[in-house]
Amino acid sequence: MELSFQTVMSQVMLGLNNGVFYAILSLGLAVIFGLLNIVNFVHGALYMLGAYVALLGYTMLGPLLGKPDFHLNYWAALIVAPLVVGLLGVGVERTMLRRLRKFDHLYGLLLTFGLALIIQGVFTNYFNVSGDAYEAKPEALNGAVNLGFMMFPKYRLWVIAISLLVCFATWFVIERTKLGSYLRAGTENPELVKAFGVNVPLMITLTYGYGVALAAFAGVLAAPIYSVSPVMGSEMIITVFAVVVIGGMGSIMGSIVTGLLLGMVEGFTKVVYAPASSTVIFLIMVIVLLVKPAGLFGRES
Amino acid sequence: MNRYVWILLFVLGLVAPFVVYPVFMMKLLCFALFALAFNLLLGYTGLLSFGHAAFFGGASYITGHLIRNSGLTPELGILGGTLFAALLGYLVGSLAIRRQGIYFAMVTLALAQIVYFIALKAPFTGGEDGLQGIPRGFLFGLIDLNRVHVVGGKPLALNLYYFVFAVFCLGFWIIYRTIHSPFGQVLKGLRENEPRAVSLGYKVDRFKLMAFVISSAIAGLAGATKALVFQLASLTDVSWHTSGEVVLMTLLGGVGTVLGPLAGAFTVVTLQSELTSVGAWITVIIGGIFVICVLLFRRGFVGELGRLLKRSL
Amino acid sequence: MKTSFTRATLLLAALVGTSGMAAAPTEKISDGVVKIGVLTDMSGPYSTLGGKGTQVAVEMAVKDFGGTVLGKPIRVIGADHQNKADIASAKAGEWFDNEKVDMITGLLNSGCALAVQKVAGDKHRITMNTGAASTDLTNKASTPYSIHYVYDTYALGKVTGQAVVQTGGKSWFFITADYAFGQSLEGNTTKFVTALGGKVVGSVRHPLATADFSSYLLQAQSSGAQIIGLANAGTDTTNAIKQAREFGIGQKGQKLVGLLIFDTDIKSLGLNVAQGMQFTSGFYWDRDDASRAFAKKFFAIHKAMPTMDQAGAYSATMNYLKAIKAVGTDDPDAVMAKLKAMDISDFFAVHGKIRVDGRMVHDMYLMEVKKPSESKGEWDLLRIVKTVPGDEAFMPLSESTSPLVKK
Amino acid sequence: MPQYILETRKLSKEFKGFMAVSGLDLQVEQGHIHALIGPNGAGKTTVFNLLTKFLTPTTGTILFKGIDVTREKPADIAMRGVIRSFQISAVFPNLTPLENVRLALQRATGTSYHFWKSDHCLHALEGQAMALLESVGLAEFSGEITGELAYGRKRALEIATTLALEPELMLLDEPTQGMGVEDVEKITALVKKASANRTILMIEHNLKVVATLADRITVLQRGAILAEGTYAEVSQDPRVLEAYMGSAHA
Repeated sequence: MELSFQTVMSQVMLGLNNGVFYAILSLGLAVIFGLLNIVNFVHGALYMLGAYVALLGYTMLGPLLGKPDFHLNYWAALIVAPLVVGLLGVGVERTMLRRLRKFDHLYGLLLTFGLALIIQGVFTNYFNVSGDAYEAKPEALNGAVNLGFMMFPKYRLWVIAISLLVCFATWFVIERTKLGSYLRAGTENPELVKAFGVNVPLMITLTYGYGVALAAFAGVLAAPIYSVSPVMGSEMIITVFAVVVIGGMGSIMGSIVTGLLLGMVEGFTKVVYAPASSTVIFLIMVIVLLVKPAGLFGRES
Repeated sequence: MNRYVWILLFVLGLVAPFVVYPVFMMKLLCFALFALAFNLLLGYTGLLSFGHAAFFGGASYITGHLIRNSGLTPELGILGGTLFAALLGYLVGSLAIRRQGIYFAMVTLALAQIVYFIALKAPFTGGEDGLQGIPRGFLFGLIDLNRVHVVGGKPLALNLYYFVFAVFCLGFWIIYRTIHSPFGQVLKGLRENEPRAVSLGYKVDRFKLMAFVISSAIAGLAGATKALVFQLASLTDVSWHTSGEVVLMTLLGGVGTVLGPLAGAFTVVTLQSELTSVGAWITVIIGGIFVICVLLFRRGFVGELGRLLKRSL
Repeated sequence: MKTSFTRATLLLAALVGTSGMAAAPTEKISDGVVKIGVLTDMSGPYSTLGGKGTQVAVEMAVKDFGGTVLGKPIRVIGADHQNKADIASAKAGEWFDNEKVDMITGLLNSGCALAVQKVAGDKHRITMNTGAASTDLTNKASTPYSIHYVYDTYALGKVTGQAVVQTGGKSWFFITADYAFGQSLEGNTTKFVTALGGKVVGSVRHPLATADFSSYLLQAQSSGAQIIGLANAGTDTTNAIKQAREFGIGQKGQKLVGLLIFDTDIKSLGLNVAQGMQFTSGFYWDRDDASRAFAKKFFAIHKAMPTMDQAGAYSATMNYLKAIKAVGTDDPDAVMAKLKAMDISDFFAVHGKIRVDGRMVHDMYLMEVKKPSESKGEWDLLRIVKTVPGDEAFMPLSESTSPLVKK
Repeated sequence: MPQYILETRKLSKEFKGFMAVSGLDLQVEQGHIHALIGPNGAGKTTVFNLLTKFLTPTTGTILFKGIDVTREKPADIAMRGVIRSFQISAVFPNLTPLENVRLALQRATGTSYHFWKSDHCLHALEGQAMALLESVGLAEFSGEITGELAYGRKRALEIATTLALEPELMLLDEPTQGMGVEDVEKITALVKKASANRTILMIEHNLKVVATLADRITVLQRGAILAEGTYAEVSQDPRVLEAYMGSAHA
């Protein structure tokens, strides 16, 4: 396939589309790693859970409540799913992760790995592994827009726009506001921040909740594009880890920019040598870590 | 540790095929050896490799290829696979030891993913069907590893079993010796306090790399033997799930104990084999074990037992 | 671990001097029971189209047969091979050696199927594969004890490829899963497409379990090919179809063709998305009265209509038991000889015949997905466009590389 | 002209625009106990890290016995006989004190890469290790778990481990930090004892210890030398009094 302007631009758009998913998921991981020093392996499973909240809210919630005509619509799911998953995250942090804080962060990784297996296993038991369609895509987002070089589905444009908005809003809050400065200070010197009268444990809990809510949000965004399946997260998580590591663990802007960039790199690989498209990110990761040990945007310690 | 415990374990190993299904027992020995090799790094050097499947599975492919397509005898095939794993370990190790902690784990994971990709694409690996139908052949050209003895009406592959048991004992002995050697003492030191080990004049990178190579070679030995037992090498063996499984085995049994990986491998392999009728619940059960283990007994079975008995096992 | 330790020591004593294979069984039914093992993917990506449903079908067959054969009981056991060849091979070996399993069916996933078929061949036990697609199973990997019952990549590629070219789909672009199964499907289809004067203008190989197909679809679109052939399976196929619809690909001029699709995939896509697609299947529940009757009974238990794998497992079990009854023993050699001599005609197969290489040859069907307006029920998804006789659909013996075929 | 065992010339270290150490010319005389003092953030520990190569200097050279060692690696420096301690106790917590010391003694045996040998061959070192533990008063604790020892004993163990390597130059980073009066006296005596036939460069906050032990004192401020001399000279220096001692003496 020759690389015409049209091809390049189309692939840039598709790459961006994949990239925003990486960005929003790796952003959540970066926030959690930055504050809790935990490699949150369960992130992929919570992304899947977000998609399922949307799906089940649409298909099963009504009958469950005795009102068969009730469907949780897409817009409501965008709010409800992150809330549900965020609350679950709060529970996990309160009951389990908190108890591991004084141990090697290896244990946090292993615990969340176990949680991921549990969630994925439960859903595999009750739902179709080959995936179910989420039919609640809003009318307004149906159809495609002519971008000049390609017809691009409206829904994907919306995904790109809202994801970028959420990513940069998160970045702004953490890097540019007082709340964010407490968060950052809380990671480096919890005692000092406590002295300012800030409830540090609560702050940590809420941060974890927010991080996983981001994953659920991405899950809802993904539901109308991909099949909603119990394994959708486990396929994603390893790649997203690589994104976080390349960006520099804990770096907010790093994870956003790297997510977008790698989405595009992957997109181009699909054109040049498609079989390597799921491996190319790991190759980049090895190279980056050898040249820049702390990742592209990480600080050397 | 008590000599009688060793003798008991050895005798158990000898009579096992008459009690337990031999193929199951051989799988167990292979995974136990794999976990032992992994534990040399995690437990005795303090390095978490998240890509050890690359050595296990890589050796398994090379051994399969050598025996099936180059007509080598089984012991030479296994030797070839082990050497390959050692070489691969040297390459991966030299890159990974330049980083620490979670980055170390991530570099090993990334390199293992690349090995996975090669295993998928290389012409001799059979893609996702795997390298099938590896002949077991004649050990040293003399002993037929396919020979089946019928005992009490049951066909038992005893030649193969005792060969695998011997390989296991050899691997176990190498690991045990390494842990309890002057070299092992330095490894423990750098696990405990790396800067201090440096300030005492130890070139820690060399020690780490050597430990990495020994660990990957023994992981390779385990994978190579497994290829002979199952007569196949498959993508599962090089996938990151297998890397995760060996972490689970080690953690469950007890990181940094000699017998822990054995106990952990025993538990996980038994669960996998006994729970084949519960469908996806197996994932839930294994996940649950992870969680309980991390929350309640981080030292693992053997580690907790050792604490109760106040001795290192 | 099921035997006690004392028994083990006795066995150890008995070991002295014993060697070689066991003597041929003197009784008609070895061990006084016929055991059928269902070894398949019960939790992974293929569990919807096989999985528990396959075991349900086998249990139904045993019940319908009467629960006993030659006066001895029939037992069914099931296990999940988790799509891992080593687990499959170990489980099969254990079943044969310890559980005295006589026949294994199911075996979705070619890697597992090849491994189990090898173990079974070495131990002289029967496998009746209803799930895997690889043509290797009846070629270089075939054994005197292996049967490939439902479909393979050759038949899928041939039936679909020829039908599409004959109706004008001359130029093809393949979106292929980058593994042996996908490549074999693409290769087989290409052969028949080019033989009829069609041409392949391009192809792209994607990694297994790809979430986003839009890049590949766009490449297919700009290739200008009339037909976009999906040489993949499961989630990969459904995602590709869904996203094609999203980008408006496959509606004007270009047409999407799936090479391996199960009813359950169409169910998960919905008719809205899948309508008009063509593919090949070895079975459809709504084919005739016999198939409908079976499907109704199956649905009552499993809450889903049978796929070709599940229906095939019923048929395989039933015919295996019939063969035992006919020859009066469960001796594998005698049963295999009978199975290869029988005519297999039931709700599943029409004019079925098991060839010397283990290939069960039966009619295959070119299916088309109905429009939503044509569907009269939840499972009213497909129509049979064309019935292709088995001898035309499957690889002829003359092309076979099976060691069992004398040339 | 006195003989310098260690010398730095225009040694500087910059962290992202901040000069932690700038143009340091430090001379340590053979056989001295040389103290490095200064207020928090003066760059003392950074100097140690530069001398032992845990950090790479931005500019400048380091000479050990007249040889340029600026580009060498941490382990190389240690091999030359420069052994350091750390600000927080540097022990191997899950090994016994005996094993801690033995690990240091082991290096000289040249068997450290021998993974095929039994560690029984290390038993030969145990007499020597016990003697060292004895000398720091830890003989009765030789079989305990080091991590469970009291803080002062850990510091003592650290000195024993360091001594095991027969260093020509010992670098001690705040050996008495966080100790009670009694422990401070013990450690002071220990350092004095250890100083026989060797040179010691120490960072120390406790001026009483410095006054007792140091032959020569260098006062650092903002990464540069503020004053240098004997305790008597330095303590009379008005700049030092102003910057540092005024408050400390009060």
